[in-house]
Amino acid sequence: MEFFLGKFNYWVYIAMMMIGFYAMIAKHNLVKKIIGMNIFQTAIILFYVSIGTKKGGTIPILEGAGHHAVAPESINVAHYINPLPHVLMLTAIVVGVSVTGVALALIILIYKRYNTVEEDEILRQLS
Amino acid sequence: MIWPLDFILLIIILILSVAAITVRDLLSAAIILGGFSFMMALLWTEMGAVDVAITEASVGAGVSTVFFVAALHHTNRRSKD
Amino acid sequence: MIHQAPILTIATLLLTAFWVPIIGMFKKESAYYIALAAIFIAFAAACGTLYSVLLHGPIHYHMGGWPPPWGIEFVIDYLNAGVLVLIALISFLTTISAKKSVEQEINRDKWPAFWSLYLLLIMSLMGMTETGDMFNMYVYLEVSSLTAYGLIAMGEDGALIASFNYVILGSVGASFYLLGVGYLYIVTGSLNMADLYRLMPGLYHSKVVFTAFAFFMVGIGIKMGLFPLHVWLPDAYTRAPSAISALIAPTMTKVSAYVLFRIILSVFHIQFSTMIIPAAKLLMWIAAVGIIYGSIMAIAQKDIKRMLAYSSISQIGYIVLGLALANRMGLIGGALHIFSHAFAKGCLFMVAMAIVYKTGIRNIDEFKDLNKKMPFTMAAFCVAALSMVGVPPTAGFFSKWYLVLGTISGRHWLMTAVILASSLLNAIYFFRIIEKTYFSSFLGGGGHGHHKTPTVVMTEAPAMMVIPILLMAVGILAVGLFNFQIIHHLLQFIVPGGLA
Amino acid sequence: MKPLKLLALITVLITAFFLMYGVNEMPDWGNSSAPASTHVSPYYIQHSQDDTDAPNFVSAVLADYRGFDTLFETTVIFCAGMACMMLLRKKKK
Amino acid sequence: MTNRYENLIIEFFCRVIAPVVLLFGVYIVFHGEASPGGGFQGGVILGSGYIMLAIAYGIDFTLKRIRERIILFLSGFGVFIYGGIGAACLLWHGNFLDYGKLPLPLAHTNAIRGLGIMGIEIGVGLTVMGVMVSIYYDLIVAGGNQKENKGEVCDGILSR
Amino acid sequence: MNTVVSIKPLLAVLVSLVGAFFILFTSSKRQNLRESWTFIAAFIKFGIVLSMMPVILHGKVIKLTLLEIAPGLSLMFKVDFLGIIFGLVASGLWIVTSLYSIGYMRGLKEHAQNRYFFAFALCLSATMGIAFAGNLLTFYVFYEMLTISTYPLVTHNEDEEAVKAGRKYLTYTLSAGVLLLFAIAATYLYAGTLEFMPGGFLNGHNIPIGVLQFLLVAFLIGCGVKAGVMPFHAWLPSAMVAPTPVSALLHAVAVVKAGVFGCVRIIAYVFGPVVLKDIHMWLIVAYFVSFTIIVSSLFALASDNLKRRLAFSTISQLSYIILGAALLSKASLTGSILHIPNHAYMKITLFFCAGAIFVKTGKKNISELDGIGWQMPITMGAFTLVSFGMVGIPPLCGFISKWYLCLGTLQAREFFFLFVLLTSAVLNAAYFFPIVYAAFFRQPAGGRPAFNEASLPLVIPLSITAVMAVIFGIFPNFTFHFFDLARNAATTIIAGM
Repeated sequence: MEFFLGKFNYWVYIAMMMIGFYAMIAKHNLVKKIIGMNIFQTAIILFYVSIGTKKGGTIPILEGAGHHAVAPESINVAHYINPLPHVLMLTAIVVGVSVTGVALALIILIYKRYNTVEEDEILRQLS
Repeated sequence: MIWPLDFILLIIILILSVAAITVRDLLSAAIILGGFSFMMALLWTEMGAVDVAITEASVGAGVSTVFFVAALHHTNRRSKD
Repeated sequence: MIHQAPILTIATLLLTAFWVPIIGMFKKESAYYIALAAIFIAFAAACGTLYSVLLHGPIHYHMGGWPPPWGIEFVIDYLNAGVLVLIALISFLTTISAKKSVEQEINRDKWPAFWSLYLLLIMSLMGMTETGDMFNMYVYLEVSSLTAYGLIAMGEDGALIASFNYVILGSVGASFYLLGVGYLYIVTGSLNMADLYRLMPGLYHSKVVFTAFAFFMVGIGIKMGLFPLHVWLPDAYTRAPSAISALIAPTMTKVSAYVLFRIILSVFHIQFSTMIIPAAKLLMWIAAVGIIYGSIMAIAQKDIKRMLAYSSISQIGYIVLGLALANRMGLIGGALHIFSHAFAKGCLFMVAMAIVYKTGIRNIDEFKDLNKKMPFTMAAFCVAALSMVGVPPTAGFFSKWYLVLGTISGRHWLMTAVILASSLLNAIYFFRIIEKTYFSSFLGGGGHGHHKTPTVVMTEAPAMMVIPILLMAVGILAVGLFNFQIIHHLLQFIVPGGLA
Repeated sequence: MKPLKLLALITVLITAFFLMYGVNEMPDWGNSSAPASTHVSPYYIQHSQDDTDAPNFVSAVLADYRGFDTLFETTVIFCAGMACMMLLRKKKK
Repeated sequence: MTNRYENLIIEFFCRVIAPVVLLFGVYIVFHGEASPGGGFQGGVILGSGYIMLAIAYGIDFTLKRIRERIILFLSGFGVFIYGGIGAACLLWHGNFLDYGKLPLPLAHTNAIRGLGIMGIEIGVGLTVMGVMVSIYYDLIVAGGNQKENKGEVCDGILSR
Repeated sequence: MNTVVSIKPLLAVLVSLVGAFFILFTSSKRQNLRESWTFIAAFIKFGIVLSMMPVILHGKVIKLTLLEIAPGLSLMFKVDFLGIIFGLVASGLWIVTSLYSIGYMRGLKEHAQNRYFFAFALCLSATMGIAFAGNLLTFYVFYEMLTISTYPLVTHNEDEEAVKAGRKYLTYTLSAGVLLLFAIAATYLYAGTLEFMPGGFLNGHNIPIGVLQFLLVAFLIGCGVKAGVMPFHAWLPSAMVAPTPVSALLHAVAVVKAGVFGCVRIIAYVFGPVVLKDIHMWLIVAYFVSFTIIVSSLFALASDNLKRRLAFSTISQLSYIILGAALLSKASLTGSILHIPNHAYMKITLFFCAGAIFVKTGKKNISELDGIGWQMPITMGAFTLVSFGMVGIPPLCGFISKWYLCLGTLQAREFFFLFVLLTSAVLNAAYFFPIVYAAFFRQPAGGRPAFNEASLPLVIPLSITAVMAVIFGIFPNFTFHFFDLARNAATTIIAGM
């Protein structure tokens, strides 16, 4: 049970990612694929954020700081959660929304051209 | 970090993600995806990743959903699967 | 200023790319010239980088002055200095020849955005070669994918579907890469390649590292069109605008192949993929199947761009095979093949672009008498085709030579057979075209060749298009003849110590 | 179930298996002595105020230590904007 | 337009809330150093303010306030600010993005770096805002005639 | 062994390469200019090669290292006894063939003459490269270049038959090239060097016998395909669709000779007599080519098309050369090397005759040749003269090389091969003499035709080569010192210098 609970976040992220992945490769509807892609990327973000957590850690903003220097040694590292994965994930989120935007633009054009967003129908029209 | 809240949120998120890909109405799916992102943002606030949470709330739940709706405006909102 | 050369390659393209659409709002034609100038400066900077590397050894450039592993660094050693110049040179030549084709195929309103994305694509490819940080690599991967999605979608009918498939697969690939980075980060806490290389030996038996490796392979495999993950590639190359095919075919997959080299050689140690897990063996078989599959599929195609696309799949197999052989000759052969194939495939796609531009012909069966219409273009085609087949003294021969040496010294006889058989298969589909073009004047006409000489007027593509094509052909020969110099100054350093 | 979907399901399950295989050996969730929290990131937490005058570590890392990433992240957005514009925008009549 | 009053409510609500949203966005951009937020988040919020206007009043109305060319200019110029600050460091013998080398009249390097961060956050914010509005505009117009879209996004979808 | 460094071998290769591009870029309307390029290149080349001969004859070796390709491996030229013979033959005959080509191509108003002369010059460059190659890699580079540059010549007619023949040619030669590449790569890995040495360089590397046997087979198939050794000969008769000067070039000068030359190089300069005897392969090779000698003669007997008959005759004669090399005795090596020039001069004459007949009368088959000797006495006279030489009747040059081959079989104490050689001579007589008989002693249906010789550009070359064939029979050392060169080559090989 400890084994299960200790990594619960990881199990959930795997489950979520697989849901997204399945939607991406198995669904015929192009919009559904994009929804799957969003879920997929969000799962990765969940994974990264989970890396950064520390039990008993607080948000990564220095407490009680104005604009004055603080001696590096006086800061307790274990008190703050790891900021690096958060930084990486900001990038990933932004990338995700960019790809979504482009993909939706493509979907609109595909709909205008083929009058459907179902992949099998498009393939039937192409062949 | 509050463990029970964490678990509940994760379960809700799983349910929402399954819902988002199974619902046949694409508009509903997009809205569910927005809800999913919002729950995600909550989860991350709860985990201490405030910057990610803000971004996810504004991007995932906000702009992304708007994009979906805008795209669905031009296409078909019904899906076969 | 020479020590700033690595960043100038990126910064020039980047800062120009933002102004291209803004200036393009007022004058559409200027977009191209601005882009060309930027690419030329980037090319010069790339040459400066290479020069500096050759003189002073590898460059470590710290972004923002933060030393690694805290900051991001550019690491330019011998291999990627070479690849950098290769990418810059090929994109420069492609850009020169692409002008007319783009003007023909792309709506005038879209030129500024087009050239902006084009610059960003080249920029991201250069960034991928230079960076020494795993996550930075991901960002470049995404920039290159995103620009490619847009550019490919500008092509003919069917490009939309091709691009959409690429969106799906490309984001799966990038996400897998990101997962791999995350898995490495969770056990090492670092994102810097050199740092990871230092930390890695202690973690060889970790399952996490193994999983990370698998995800890297799949992620980059998708990006480079490695055999079972290639499904996006043929459609994308076929349907994209000719200029874009000519740009991405020689550069994008090659850069991805370079990334694969980087990850196997200088993030994981080569011993990891040969001794700890049987990755090299698996890759070798995948590459072999890919080589044969790509060649056979290429034979079955009628559309020249699609044929070249399948041929790319086959050639990527060569590069991966060289890497998977994991011995001195194999690695050198694989790395040299990046160069030789980039030139050959670039030349071939540029020829296809010129043909499509001038005649609109895509079907190989209609190539009859094309040699009389476009003699210079077809001459370059022949040189490139011979390089693909591996006829000396073209570049293709020498990379094949090292690969064969690699397979023999590793006692992989079956792989030797695969390489040799594939060069025969290559010969089949290239000589088919040459035969159609040059030697079928009297086919089907019934008459014998002695009496009538068909009068076909020469309608060569514009000089702006032909000269880069010919330069590429010269490049193929130059890489072939001076391959020892390339190996001696650049490629021999990739072979890790202690490798036979 | 159609064969294609079955194939997809199998792919998904294989991937899931790999992921779980890897997760098994990972440090537990929230473990503050895991390498991820001890190798590089302590420097950021300790020095960011000193180096960059930004108490928000995320901002400091995002905009300074790893500012180069962020530059390209912004570029990604710009690319998306350009791509959408190129694909969809038509000249006004 | 299914219900005139419903639309009225939306319009009124947006008119009230949009300035607040924009102000909040600006706050997030500028206060990113010390509190959660920064260029991205602020930029997205700024963008969504305009998108909100566009949803309520139609895209034409919004374009009167922020013109198409301005959007394009902002999205390009924002990144250029970022890259330009980075490249400017080269002139003072720093590495790329080494803000500490910029010759600003401040006593400490860290203060200069702080200003540098501020500068690039502004750049990021501008770009993100511009691009978000631009993508929304492209998606909603999608090459068609833009006159017909006034406030009918949801109506159009729901009636189908 | 003294070595001289000289740029001459490179010049000999380059002169026709450069000439080729001059030809290509000359307007196809200015025929005279174009063909003068050919002649200029041909004469310069011949001069260069000839100027190297005295040096070689004094027992020196000309060496030139061009580009290093891999550690210890470079593009290298090395002119030795064997190489200079081949070089002399090829460059000398190019002049004659060029003259003949002009007559033939203009006589038939052929299309695409630019391409034709371009490919021809390229072909000669490659041949020169093969002759002067100093190591296996250089050899391979030019060998493949020869393959590719001959392809447009084979397919010259551009009709269905030609295209098919071209495909067949490429299939055979490229497959062989691939095999050769493999063998060269493996040799490099095992021996660490690829440089040709008289007497072989594979000695003393402790290579397992099985590997050596396998390598020899790969090498000999790789080169044997071009040499038309049975059962890899099928491309050669179908390549007969090419214009006759091409056939002459293919069969007498460049391509098949390159294959044979390669076989000799491999037997004598890569493996060497010692290794070849150690691995028990020399007799197997000899039996193998003996089979070719006999069977292809039988094929020649059965074919009615004149060029086809000549093609099978070539296959048979080439195998003489390989047989001589495989017997590994001094006399047989001398005979075998001497047969390279001798056969070249004889066979080219025969092809020239066939071409002249075709240009003049349009006849291709032997059964149509009744009485043609009276119509074209010079042509058929040369044909008759040379066919005596092919059979091995003195005082023609064919006799000398056959004599040494027979001596060689006796030296090697393998009397079976003496029998083979003699049988083959009888068969040669059996397929050549009926042609001569028909030409001079049989009345055609319409009565004896009047004198109507082919044009001068056709007749002069074939007369020259026929006369040369006689001169070499009487004075084997005439001008070119073929005999001395061949004997020296054989001596160095046996001595393993």
